Amino acid sequence: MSDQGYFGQYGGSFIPEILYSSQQELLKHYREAMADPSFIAKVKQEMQQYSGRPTPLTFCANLTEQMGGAQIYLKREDLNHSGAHKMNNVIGQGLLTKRMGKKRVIAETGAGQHGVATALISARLGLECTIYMGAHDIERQYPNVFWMKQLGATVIPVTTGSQTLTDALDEALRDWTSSYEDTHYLIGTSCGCEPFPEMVAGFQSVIGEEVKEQAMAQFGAMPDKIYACVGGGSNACGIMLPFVGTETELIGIEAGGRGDGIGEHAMRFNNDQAKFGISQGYATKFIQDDQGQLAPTHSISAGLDYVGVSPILADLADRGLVRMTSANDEEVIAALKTMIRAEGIIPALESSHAIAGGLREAAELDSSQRIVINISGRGDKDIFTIAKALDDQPFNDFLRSYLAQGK
Amino acid sequence: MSDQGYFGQYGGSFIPEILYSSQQELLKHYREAMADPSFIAKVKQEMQQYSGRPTPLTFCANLTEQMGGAQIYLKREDLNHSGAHKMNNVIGQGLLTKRMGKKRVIAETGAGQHGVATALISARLGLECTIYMGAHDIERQYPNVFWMKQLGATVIPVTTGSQTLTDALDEALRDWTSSYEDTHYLIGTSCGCEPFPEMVAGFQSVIGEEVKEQAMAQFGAMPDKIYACVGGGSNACGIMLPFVGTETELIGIEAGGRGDGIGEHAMRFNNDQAKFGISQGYATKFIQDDQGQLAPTHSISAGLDYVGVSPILADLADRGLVRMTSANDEEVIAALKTMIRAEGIIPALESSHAIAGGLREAAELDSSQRIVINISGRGDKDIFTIAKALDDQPFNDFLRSYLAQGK
Amino acid sequence: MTLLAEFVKEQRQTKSILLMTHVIYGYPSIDESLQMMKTLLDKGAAILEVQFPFSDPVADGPVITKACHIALQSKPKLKQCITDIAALAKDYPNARVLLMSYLNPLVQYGFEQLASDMSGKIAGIVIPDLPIDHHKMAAPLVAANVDPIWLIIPGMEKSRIQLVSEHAQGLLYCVSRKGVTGQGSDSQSAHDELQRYLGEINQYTDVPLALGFGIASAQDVEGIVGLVDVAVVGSAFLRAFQHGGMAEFAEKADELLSVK
Amino acid sequence: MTLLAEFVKEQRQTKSILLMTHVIYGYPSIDESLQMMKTLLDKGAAILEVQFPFSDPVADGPVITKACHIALQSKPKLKQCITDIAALAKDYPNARVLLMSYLNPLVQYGFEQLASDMSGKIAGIVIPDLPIDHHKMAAPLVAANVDPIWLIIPGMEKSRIQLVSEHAQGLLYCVSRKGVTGQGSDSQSAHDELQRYLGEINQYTDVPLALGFGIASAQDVEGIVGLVDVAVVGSAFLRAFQHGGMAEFAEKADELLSVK
Ligand SMILES: Cc1ncc(COP(=O)(O)O)c(C=O)c1O
Ligand SMILES: Cc1ncc(COP(=O)(O)O)c(C=O)c1O
Repeated sequence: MSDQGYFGQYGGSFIPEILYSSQQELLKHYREAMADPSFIAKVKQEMQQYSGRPTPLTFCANLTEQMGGAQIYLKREDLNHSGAHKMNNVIGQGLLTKRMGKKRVIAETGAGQHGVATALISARLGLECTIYMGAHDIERQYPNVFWMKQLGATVIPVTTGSQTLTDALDEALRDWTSSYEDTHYLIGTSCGCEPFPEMVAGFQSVIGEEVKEQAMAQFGAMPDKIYACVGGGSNACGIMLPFVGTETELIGIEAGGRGDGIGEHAMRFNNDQAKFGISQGYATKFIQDDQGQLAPTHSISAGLDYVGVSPILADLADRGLVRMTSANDEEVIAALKTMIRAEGIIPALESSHAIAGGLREAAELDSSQRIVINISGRGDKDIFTIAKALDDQPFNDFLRSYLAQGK
Repeated sequence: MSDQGYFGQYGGSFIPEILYSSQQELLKHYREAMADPSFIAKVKQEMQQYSGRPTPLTFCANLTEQMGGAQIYLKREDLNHSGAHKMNNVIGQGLLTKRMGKKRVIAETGAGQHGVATALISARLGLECTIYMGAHDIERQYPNVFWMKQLGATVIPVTTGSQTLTDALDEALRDWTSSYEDTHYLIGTSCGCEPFPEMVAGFQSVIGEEVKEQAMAQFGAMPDKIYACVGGGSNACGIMLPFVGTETELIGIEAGGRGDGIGEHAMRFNNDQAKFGISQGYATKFIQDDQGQLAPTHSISAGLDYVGVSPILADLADRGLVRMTSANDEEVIAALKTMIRAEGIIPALESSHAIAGGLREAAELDSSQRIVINISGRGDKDIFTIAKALDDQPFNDFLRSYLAQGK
Repeated sequence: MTLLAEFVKEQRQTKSILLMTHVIYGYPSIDESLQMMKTLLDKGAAILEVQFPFSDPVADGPVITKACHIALQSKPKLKQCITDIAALAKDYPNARVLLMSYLNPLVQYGFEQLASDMSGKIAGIVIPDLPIDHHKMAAPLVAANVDPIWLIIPGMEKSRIQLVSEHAQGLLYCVSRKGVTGQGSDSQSAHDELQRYLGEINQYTDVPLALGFGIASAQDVEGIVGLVDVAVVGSAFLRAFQHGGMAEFAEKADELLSVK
Repeated sequence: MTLLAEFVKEQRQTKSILLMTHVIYGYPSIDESLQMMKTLLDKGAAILEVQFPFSDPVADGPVITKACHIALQSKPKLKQCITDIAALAKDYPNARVLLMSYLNPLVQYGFEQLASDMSGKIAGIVIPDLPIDHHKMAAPLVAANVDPIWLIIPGMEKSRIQLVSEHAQGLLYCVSRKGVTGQGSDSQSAHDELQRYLGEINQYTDVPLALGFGIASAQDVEGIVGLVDVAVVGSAFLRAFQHGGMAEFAEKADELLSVK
């Protein structure tokens, strides 16, 4: 980490002045906490006793045979409490919130995964919780909203702009500007102003640390390649950072969506529509138009359609330390089906991007090589999207008859 | 285990003659496998590397404070792959199927949890998979059916009788009578003919074994009481058997349903409607009428409404080694809400019975005592039931607009 | 030799094969099922097997399972069933009536009670989910001269056939291999295989043999004349009834009973 | 002293307080927004702050945010915006025009380009998400005599006020505490507190001070006469327009500009 939260030209802090002291306070507490072994121990304990870590490294015999190339392993973040890697981060920040003596957290959420994770940890730690979510996303992802409400969180529909993730993020920042005295803004991915990218990536790095140990224990070597999907970048940072500068090649997979046009994908790399920019508190590559307006995005997975990306990854990609590629919606559905059938593991649509990227390359490798694909989350949550993508009529019949039965 | 699979007066093998040799073969292979350290190691490995065991023992600080009595701990079977303890059993039997050289498994399922678990392990191990499920249950639990189909399983709707679990069980037995040569009948709970009760309870006992180790590591003593919900009895057997005959009191919680009348609950204990009987391959306490016809059952949780119960538990209850109680639908919803709010853990409705039972008694204990409640599964799967129970209209709106959007 | 075995031997003096016919008590209603039984007995069926319906008939196929569930809707009582079929047995002294039931209704009724209620009236009992290993449960019945009719299945090990034979009395129910009763080019080889199967059983016992599983036509019955004493017709009557009511049921009875 | 500061000092010779008025370029359309600007200038607004809309205006409240999103529908171009408001500045030599924009549109435009296009035409720029720590980014503007207008907020540490002051030129935008501009029983104490707040700032700088946040009425403006040089009116005009169109917008301008 360079000074002031910069990663090459990316990162930094570009926040309204009103947040300055709150951010400084966070920075100070964060640094102190990270230097305090008892805090680290508490985080580890909660990761183990609440979320069930370590998550396993699963060898895929069938998939390996089908692809006929590299040995394929999965890092199973889907087995975390809440069903995704998001839990690692909220545990860390939740405990930090307590340590700072704050009583309330706010968070933005797109698909709702981070919202649920935040609501879960808030219930667990006895924190008040307010979740900002685009009104449009609330409609699409209501089951997550249902759980947030049950968890006691206040879910605030954001009706500005496209009524989706970026708008929710803006609104959460606005809340923070008037509430920072008792409130921590619990960002869900390794984006935002200093120290968020470093902090979130840091709490997520448990993923990669475990992979190191498990790889050594299970096959006595480091993986040759690691694949992770890249939305905001937290699961990718988590599994990759411990391997940066080693022999292991690191590959990020973005949402290729349904086409190359603006609004059809969420590719912040290998794409002219994405340029260096500064917004939402930090500098990174943003998909934007010639006027610097942030662009709409699309992905079949609700968690990857973010317009920016972790400054850490933007920098690592610039420096050639992470290779970025993408998978489109169709490839993702195909990869999902392959994984389900071959290994009895139902990955999230986000994670299915990593699978698509990994399987595409696995066949080209030979059987002495080992790849690890990060399964950032489980796919049960995506049943509505997947059933629609597969045009499964009985699912609709089920919903109709459920509705018809009333209470 | 006494001879011929008897547990006191319960258990045994009462199967059509046609299944005799197949059952004998299973028995032989099972005994051989359990005596083979490499098989045990393989089961352990798959439990760890595929399902993510050990599952944690989670201390509940908030709940403990709210109840003001015993220290409350949860055993987190919800963190297993597939979201329930069911995975432990299918891993064991799946590997045994491979060992026996069989190519196909069949299973019955009520709510669909065991069906999904079986379909998962079948995909994982490359087994053909046929799931029998009551046509009525298919309608009610279609999301699980959707996943079974995606996993490559053939789901056969059973249209006889009440078109629910018992009918599916009968139909699976019928399939087995004509397919036993290449097919293993993968029973999902510790019921059925020898060696199923012992075998399923055995594979599930990893739960209790872990609790022992974790209790020792986390608080240096054994729990004072252990609570588990009792459907067929597999999660209860799993957490309890390692503690039978120790100082730890063992409490099973059945589905009290919505009333005491026939068809309103699933109480096989403390209830005149349940009597010693023989059916579905074994002897146990069955809820039945005066003519020995098995009775309909009800529970808000789809996984507890089974008409029989593990012969192991029936015997332990007779011998006073397990105490049986029940929780009704309302108490269960209240317990579910309490758990969600207090600890940020969303238990299955089945598991919420154990919570209701545990919390009811926790307050009466003092703070030197420790109780462990088995969270047999996670509650995401129950969103349709819970949303209905809480009359959450936005959930219905969400479904309506999902349907309206078409493909 | 038990009374049932004697009856079979005696009947066989004049008939090349006997028919054991199956009816579900209470299907489609109690009265109609009693009517069916009478029809069969009137037409000369030697053995009537009456199934007391059970909620979970695991050893039966879908046709009988569905019929049992319908029969249960009239809430049949085992006591009344025994009374009703004992009356039939009295009215038709030239035939024998057997009860068929899964274990649980019998367990609830109690085997002692069952034995005393059936004794001298109902000649035997078929319990599909009672394995030979548990033959002691049937001891009160044996003591009351009610013959438990045990099953032999294809592929059963010699030692187990022997075990069953030791306890066999009245009648032994041999399940035929799938397709064994079929016709066509391989009917000769099927017939040979069946002969081997039954021959093996005959090594161990001289209790009369009944053969069942898929016997549905007069031709099927003719095909086993000379091999066994009794042809068991299970769901064929039920299917006839479901297809064409009492008329077709009676026709089916005429057809099957035409084999003298 | 910069040209902007000089302008303020000079205007203050005859006016007790100046008004800095806010319009979003492109809301509700480009033409209408230009019309609003002219209205304000015609009515004698001393300083016009024109916000170039941005997709993610994190430092703005909901009213302005929504308006920005509407403004974006006409796909405003920063170059044209600068051209348009530079023309206004030329037409109204007795007023000064400021650009307000979030960083990203400026970054894409390039600060060098921005400096050269604004120089001599547009007196200053407000960039709400550019913290003082990054003042170097604004260096090309400073070099071109376009004043970056930095923010001071309540509760800011002395050292940081000092840092801002070091870079302040043209105008310093002081954010008032919530409720400070309100009336009622505590208005005297609020006034006192405001005085302390501004007094502290004045210790470090003699750049003219503008005060903003919630100033919505003539009364609000009167309340701060004597404390600062400039009253910033943000969303009040927008709300007036949304409530009663151009007529109410003009009325609001008249009201606020009545404080001489
Ligand atoms: C399962 C899953 N994977 C990946 C992501 C993308 O986030 P990130 O790139 O920060 O890992 C999300 C975001 O919601 C997610 O839920
Ligand atoms: C989560 C969960 N808990 C409990 C049960 C009840 O089964 P058992 O009593 O065998 O543990 C089920 C059955 O489906 C289940 O899904």
